[in-house]
Amino acid sequence: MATLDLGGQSIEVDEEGYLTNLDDWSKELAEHMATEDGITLTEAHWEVINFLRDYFQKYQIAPMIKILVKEIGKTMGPEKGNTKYLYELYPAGPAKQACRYAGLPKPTGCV
Amino acid sequence: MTLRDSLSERKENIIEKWFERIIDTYPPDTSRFLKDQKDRFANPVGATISRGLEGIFEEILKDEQDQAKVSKFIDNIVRIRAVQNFNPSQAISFIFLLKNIIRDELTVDVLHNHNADELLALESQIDGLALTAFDIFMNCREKIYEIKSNEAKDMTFRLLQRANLLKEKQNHVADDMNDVTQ
Amino acid sequence: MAKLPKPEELAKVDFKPPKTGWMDTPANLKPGTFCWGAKAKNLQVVDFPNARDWNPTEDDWKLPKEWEGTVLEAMADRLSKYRSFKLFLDICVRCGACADKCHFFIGTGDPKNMPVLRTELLRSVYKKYFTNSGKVLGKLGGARELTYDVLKEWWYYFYQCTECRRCSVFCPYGIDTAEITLMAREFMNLLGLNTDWISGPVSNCYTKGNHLGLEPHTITSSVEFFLDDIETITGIKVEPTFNRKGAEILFVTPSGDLFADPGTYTAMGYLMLFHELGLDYTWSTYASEGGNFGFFTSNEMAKRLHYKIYAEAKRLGVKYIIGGECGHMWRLIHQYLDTWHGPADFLEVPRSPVTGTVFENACSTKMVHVTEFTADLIKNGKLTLDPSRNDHLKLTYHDSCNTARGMGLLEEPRYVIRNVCNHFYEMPENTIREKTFCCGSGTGLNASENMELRMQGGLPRANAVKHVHEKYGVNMLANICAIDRATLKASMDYWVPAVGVTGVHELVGNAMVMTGEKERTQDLRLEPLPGEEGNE
Amino acid sequence: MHIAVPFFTVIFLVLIAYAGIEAAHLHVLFGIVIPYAAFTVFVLGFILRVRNWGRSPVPFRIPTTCGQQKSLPWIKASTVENPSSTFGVIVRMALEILFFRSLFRNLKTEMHEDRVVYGSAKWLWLAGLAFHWSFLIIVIRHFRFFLGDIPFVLEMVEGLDAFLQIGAPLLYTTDIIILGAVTYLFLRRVAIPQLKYISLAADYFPLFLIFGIALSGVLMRYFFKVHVVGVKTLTMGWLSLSPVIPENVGVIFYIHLFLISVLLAYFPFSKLMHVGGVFLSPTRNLINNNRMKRHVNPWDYPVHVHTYEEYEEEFRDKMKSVGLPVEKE
Repeated sequence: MATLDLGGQSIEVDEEGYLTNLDDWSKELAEHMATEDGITLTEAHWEVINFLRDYFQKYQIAPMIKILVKEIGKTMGPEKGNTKYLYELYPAGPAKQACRYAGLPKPTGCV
Repeated sequence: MTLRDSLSERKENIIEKWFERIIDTYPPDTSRFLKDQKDRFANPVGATISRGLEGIFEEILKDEQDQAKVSKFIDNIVRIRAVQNFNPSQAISFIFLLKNIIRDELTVDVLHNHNADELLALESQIDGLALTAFDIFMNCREKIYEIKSNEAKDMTFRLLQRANLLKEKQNHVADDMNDVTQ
Repeated sequence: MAKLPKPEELAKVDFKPPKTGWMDTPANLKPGTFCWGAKAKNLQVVDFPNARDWNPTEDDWKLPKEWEGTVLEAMADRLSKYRSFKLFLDICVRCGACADKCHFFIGTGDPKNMPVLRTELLRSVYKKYFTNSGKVLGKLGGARELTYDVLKEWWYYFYQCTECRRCSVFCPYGIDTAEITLMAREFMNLLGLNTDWISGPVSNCYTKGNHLGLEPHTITSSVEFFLDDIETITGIKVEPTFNRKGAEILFVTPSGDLFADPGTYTAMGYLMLFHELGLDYTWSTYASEGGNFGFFTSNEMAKRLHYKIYAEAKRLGVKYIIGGECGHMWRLIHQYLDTWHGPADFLEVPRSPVTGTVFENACSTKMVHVTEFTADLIKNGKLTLDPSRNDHLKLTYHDSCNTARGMGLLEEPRYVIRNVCNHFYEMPENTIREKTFCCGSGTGLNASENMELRMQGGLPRANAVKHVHEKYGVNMLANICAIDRATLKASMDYWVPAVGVTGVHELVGNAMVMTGEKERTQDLRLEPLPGEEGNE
Repeated sequence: MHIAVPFFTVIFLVLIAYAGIEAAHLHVLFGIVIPYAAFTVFVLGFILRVRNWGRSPVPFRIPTTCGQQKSLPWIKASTVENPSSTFGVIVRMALEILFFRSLFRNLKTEMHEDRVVYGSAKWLWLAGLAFHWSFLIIVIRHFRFFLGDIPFVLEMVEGLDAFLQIGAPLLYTTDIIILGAVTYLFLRRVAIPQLKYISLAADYFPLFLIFGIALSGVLMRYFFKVHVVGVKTLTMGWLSLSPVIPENVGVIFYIHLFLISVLLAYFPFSKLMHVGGVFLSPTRNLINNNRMKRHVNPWDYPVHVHTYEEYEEEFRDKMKSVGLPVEKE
């Protein structure tokens, strides 16, 4: 099992860097992951991460992007409800990068 | 007689040898299948290689090569080798094989016709093809990694574009996507 | 100066052909060609043995003690339970007719991907322990012991078979490698040797009702999302029901259609069609999966997962069931469901409420394929169709292995396609219908970590698509399978980037003129319809 | 190794028979005891083997469908390739067994670069068919040795077989065909690397053995001219269960007979049992009427399932929150 080192504490992640145990998530961890990718998390980033975590809390799955875009638009104003905005925040792709920071698992099955 | 004339004359011979040598880079059990199965749908690997080589060679024979065409033929071959557990040097080495074959075939002609300079030019040209092949190989591998790493996202990729359609022009997104994937 | 290798040498490096016979050539797990091992938590959910986290690339696979005994015992058991298994191990004459029929052999060139040899991997062990000739003659008789290396080889190659049954079509005795792979996977599952990509959906499907793990409120919210889009496109508000008792029909489809593109557009197509017909039907959040990744582990697990379809039909008191577009779902419904959970005598023989057609061919199972249902509607003139709305598409059709070779559903989807699209071109004859090539990612091989394998296995199919793309300008590949929709997209993206992937009912949704709809300017993907491109 | 061992085994078998007759004069052993024993092993072995397969049930109906299913009345169903009736299955099996339908599928002419190309598998189909049919005809011809009066049908078969009217005794075409076909089937295994890779001793042994049998038969008929009346005395003697060893039957006959005995005894334990197995293949001999008629699995057993009640128990609040109906409030 791969692990991720955070302040002396080692946290299990799977083969692709997703958290094995979703309870291991913390704000520090998200910041740590982002730093490794060369990103400083701003308030705007946190809005998305929080949305993802809320969504996951509610549905136990990462949202489809179309939902993410639409919902962000609804809650944070239409000027933020577009892909470009999300891409500026998460250059490696909001679904992938933001989900990883938010501690969400990757989906499996016929997807 | 120019070098190109000699090449033209021995076209079939050269292509055949070239094909055989490439096929020999596969295990023997496989190579026989690749050589013998002529149905291009039952044997896409063999058929693609054989058509590709012919296409590339045809272009070499011309005075003015159509770069796009050559790239297309190389692409077809390299695209397959890029997912077949070859490392980069192995995957594109097939281009260099052509040099050897041409030397073997045409040394006598070249000496006789005094067109060594043409041979050198041709070899440089083949080197150029190898560079093209390398670019293509890298593109293919990047594509694989892109598909790989994006599959989770991919389930939403088109939606991303689509959601954006409401706001902006589509090619914007495409550009953005290129920026982040390359 | 060091001597540089010649191109010929370079080309051969690391690709040494096996000098030894196949028996003495252990499997070499190449990166990109296998899936991650199953996680402990997913195996625990369904009480599978030897649940633990493990990594296939490590030497120690953390096998249970005396695993050889477990395998051999299970093999004896299955030999006594399945004639197919016993017979197919005994009667192969190794004529080689199957050798070049497998998409994995064609794409990888790995001799162990020839169906005959894939089976021989297991047959050799069978011979050693269950036949006199094998016991006496040993290697000479094609027999070998079950060792750690052999087991690893099984794991590697039996998770490189998509159970597509193409080889079986060409075998003079009908030997079906799928039957062998199914058994091999059963044995390996007794040792906890599954893959993450299969065990995850299995565990999800068991507890939550579907592979993706969509919970009831997630399903409704996802469908609501589609309804918004349908309203945007057509101006019509569609109002489907969920878990409704007393509906006439239960509709079951793979969950991929509810949460993954382009399956979601197919789901929109169903919603629009059923609305337009005014069908008295319901979705179920419990029986929310038609597919069955359990089938990729063991017969028993498959049976456990498919239980909920009839159970839910009974609870809701429906008359019969319509099944959506899915490949292996239909092999199981057609060839297994009734045997597992029938007789479904609490249901009625399906009769289309729109046309009055009685589906005699489903009189026992009471499940109708949605393309059978729709083909009947079109034949009876019950739908107003405007195929020109699909004029921007030049289509070809990919037969899913399971509906083609495990059912024979060949003409129904074609009939539907021909009626909703104006431009339809078949791929070469050797690559369609019963000879169709697998997408390369069936039986739970559609992960991302084995992408190279998927691309190699998908090459024969993609190559045929490429042919019609170049010849006729085909730009869309239709199919009736959720795995196809999910995986052919990646395959097209790599091999024929100009070709998209669609379900058949997405095309129906586009072409169908709905009562009271506004003038459509967008297709189901919210892209402008032909002729509307400038009006953005 | 896989080729040499079976090859020398067959040579060795020939030598045994030769030595047994010429040196040890074991005529009774080779002419009576071994043939009886081999025949018994063959019959019993064959029956037991088929019974053994028959003992394993067919839990699921899993035909490989190779054509359009029977569904809506206006869609033309493929009644043989995807049979929905017993008759369809019979025709499908007959085509399979008599004409090797599935192997024939390989036989597609292809356009390749504007040239018509035949798949190499055509040769497999042709050689397979030639081999099996000539084998059958030769077996039928041998009935002459076991029948008092030769029935007309048999004479007709012999007549057709000898239609070339060459030589004396007349040359049987099947003799040539079987030697040619076996040779082809052997060369194919050696020449095609894929096949060589998958071939085992068990694949070469029957080929060598059958070649030996056919060759000894040919030598006996055309070259060494065995005393036919003597042979018939022996064969009829077997039938009457009071066999006598005739005089003056050459050693070549005993070699031929011994190789046949080995083949018979080997048969039930080998892949040659495909002769019986092909009839039992569940992907071919079942009707594709799964949705019309329930198939019963004799060893079916109940399994653990996740019931709706358990499901609702876990998700009730979530279901209620979006207005889904629930059983228990």
